[in-house]
Amino acid sequence: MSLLAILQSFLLIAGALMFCIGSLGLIRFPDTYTRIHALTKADNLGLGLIVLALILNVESVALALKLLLIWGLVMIASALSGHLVAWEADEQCIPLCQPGETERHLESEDE
Amino acid sequence: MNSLYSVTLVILLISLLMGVFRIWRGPRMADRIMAAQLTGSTGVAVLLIFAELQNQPAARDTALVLALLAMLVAIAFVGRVWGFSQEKKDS
Amino acid sequence: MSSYLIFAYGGVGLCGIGVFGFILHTHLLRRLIAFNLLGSGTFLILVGLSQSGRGEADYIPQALVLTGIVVAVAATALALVLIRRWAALTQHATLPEDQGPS
Amino acid sequence: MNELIDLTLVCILLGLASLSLFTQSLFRAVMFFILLGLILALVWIRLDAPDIALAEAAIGAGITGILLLDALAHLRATSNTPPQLRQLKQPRFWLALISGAGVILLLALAISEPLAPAVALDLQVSENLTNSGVTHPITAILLNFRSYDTLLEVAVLVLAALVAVTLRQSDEHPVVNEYLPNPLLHACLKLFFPMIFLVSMYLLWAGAAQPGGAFQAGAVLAAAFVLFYLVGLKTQLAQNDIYLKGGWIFGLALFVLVGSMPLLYGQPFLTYPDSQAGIFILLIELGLTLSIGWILFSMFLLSQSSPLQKKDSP
Repeated sequence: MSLLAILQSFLLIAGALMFCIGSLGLIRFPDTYTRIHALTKADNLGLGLIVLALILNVESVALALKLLLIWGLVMIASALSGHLVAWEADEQCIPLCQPGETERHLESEDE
Repeated sequence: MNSLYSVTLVILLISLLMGVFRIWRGPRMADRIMAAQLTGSTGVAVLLIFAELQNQPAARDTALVLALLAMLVAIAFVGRVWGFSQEKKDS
Repeated sequence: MSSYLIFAYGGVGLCGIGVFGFILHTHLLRRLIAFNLLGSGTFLILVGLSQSGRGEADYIPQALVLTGIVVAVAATALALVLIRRWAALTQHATLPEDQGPS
Repeated sequence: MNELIDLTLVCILLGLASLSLFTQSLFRAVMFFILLGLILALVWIRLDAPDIALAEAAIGAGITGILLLDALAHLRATSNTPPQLRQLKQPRFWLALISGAGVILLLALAISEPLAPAVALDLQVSENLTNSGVTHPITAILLNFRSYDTLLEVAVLVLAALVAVTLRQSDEHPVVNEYLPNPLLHACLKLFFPMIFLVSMYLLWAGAAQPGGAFQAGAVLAAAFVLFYLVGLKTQLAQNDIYLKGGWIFGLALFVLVGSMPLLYGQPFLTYPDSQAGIFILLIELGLTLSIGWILFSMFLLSQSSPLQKKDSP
């Protein structure tokens, strides 16, 4: 196994695990504001590591640029939607989670 | 190499399932939208892996389209659904 | 079992769920979702079945399904226009025969 | 390993379908349905159908999701029907269960024995591909071998838009476009609009040789128009009936016009001369892309013009 392949497998697994950690954060964090944090980290770093791994064995520069473009677009999109959610949540005065409070005390909003 | 891609895929699919759980659980609509955004990005990653695994270059184009349109749902939600339901609550 | 056939059976499942939901629900938006599930299931069966016999990509059903998807989204949009007009006129999102004796 | 991934995808697909139908909240149902579109795009790639995956990604993640979310916001003001699953004793439930199970049983029986195709259509396609003007088989089928189908399909789309416009309410309820006053959103969208248009044109151009084409490009274009509208940018063009309807007819008219050009040389309708078929197809596809994008967008717009008016006395 060459050094390149080892690096690539490390990046791939790390990226996928980053996505997992992001989803885990989305499940474990107590309120809307903290969950935004989990969302954007997973998008940026998870997809970024996977794209880096894939770039290592592309055959043309154009393909590498396309992969980087996809990464950049996802990054902007997730940052933007995170910002929009935070902005609107602030506008509507959604309360922050107090210490000791778990999310179970919140009733579902849309039922 | 292929088995490595498969392992990555399995981890990504697990992450996707966790996103589905958050959409199911809520509790706020904003949490559901954020979970949908995360599953969208996971979908982009899965498509990129598929492109390598199946030697299907067009999967990258699909990922590009998905990346471009992923935020549409969030914008529509913030602009339409959320404000609307708040209005209803106030009245 | 080839992977094409697995997806064809998945399409069968989608069709069944779609029909079940379409009859069970009275809310028109849910019926529209069920209708779309039925459509997606049909598309999956069409492509999956024809490819499982050949073992490779079959372009003719794919072209058919591509047309079908675009027509399906136009139908969905038209249905939403109708549903919203109906809701604006009657203040209900269900059909009169489903509204019960009240 | 491959079968395992396929099975997992099918399980997620069926799970999401059930969730989107049987969850109690309508908003959740719509979210699951949007997610189902995403999973379907993955499934189409697994099925070696990247053309359909492209269309599904553009339509499932873009247009359908927004249409449903927007309708949902308006329908919230209607009388809320009670959750359906509590009425399990109703005859409706048993009818639905029997029908659903019957459909699954019949279809599973039907596909358990594969049918041998009577005509080897795929051989005919690959034999004639060199004369079609494009190298991608699906584009050749849609715009050369079976162009009648595509022509009539666009006619169906125009028809749907015409029905929608007759349902439009009178001008006393002008379209109120809520405006999102967020500076970051507008800055980002200035970057995204040209990108979406560029990708749309790329898909159109790529359709000649690789997956892509008028339908996918049109769906992406429609998403761009909707995005334009959602952030409150100028849509004066869409308020004017001449531009609105002209945009629908444009693709169809161009198709008929280009298709009837061979008539001048004594050739049948919609047969392109082999040497110039590529240019003919590109021209038609450009018209189709613009028209499909415009029709899908105006369907969204027309559903907007039916605001829920609160009656004082029911």
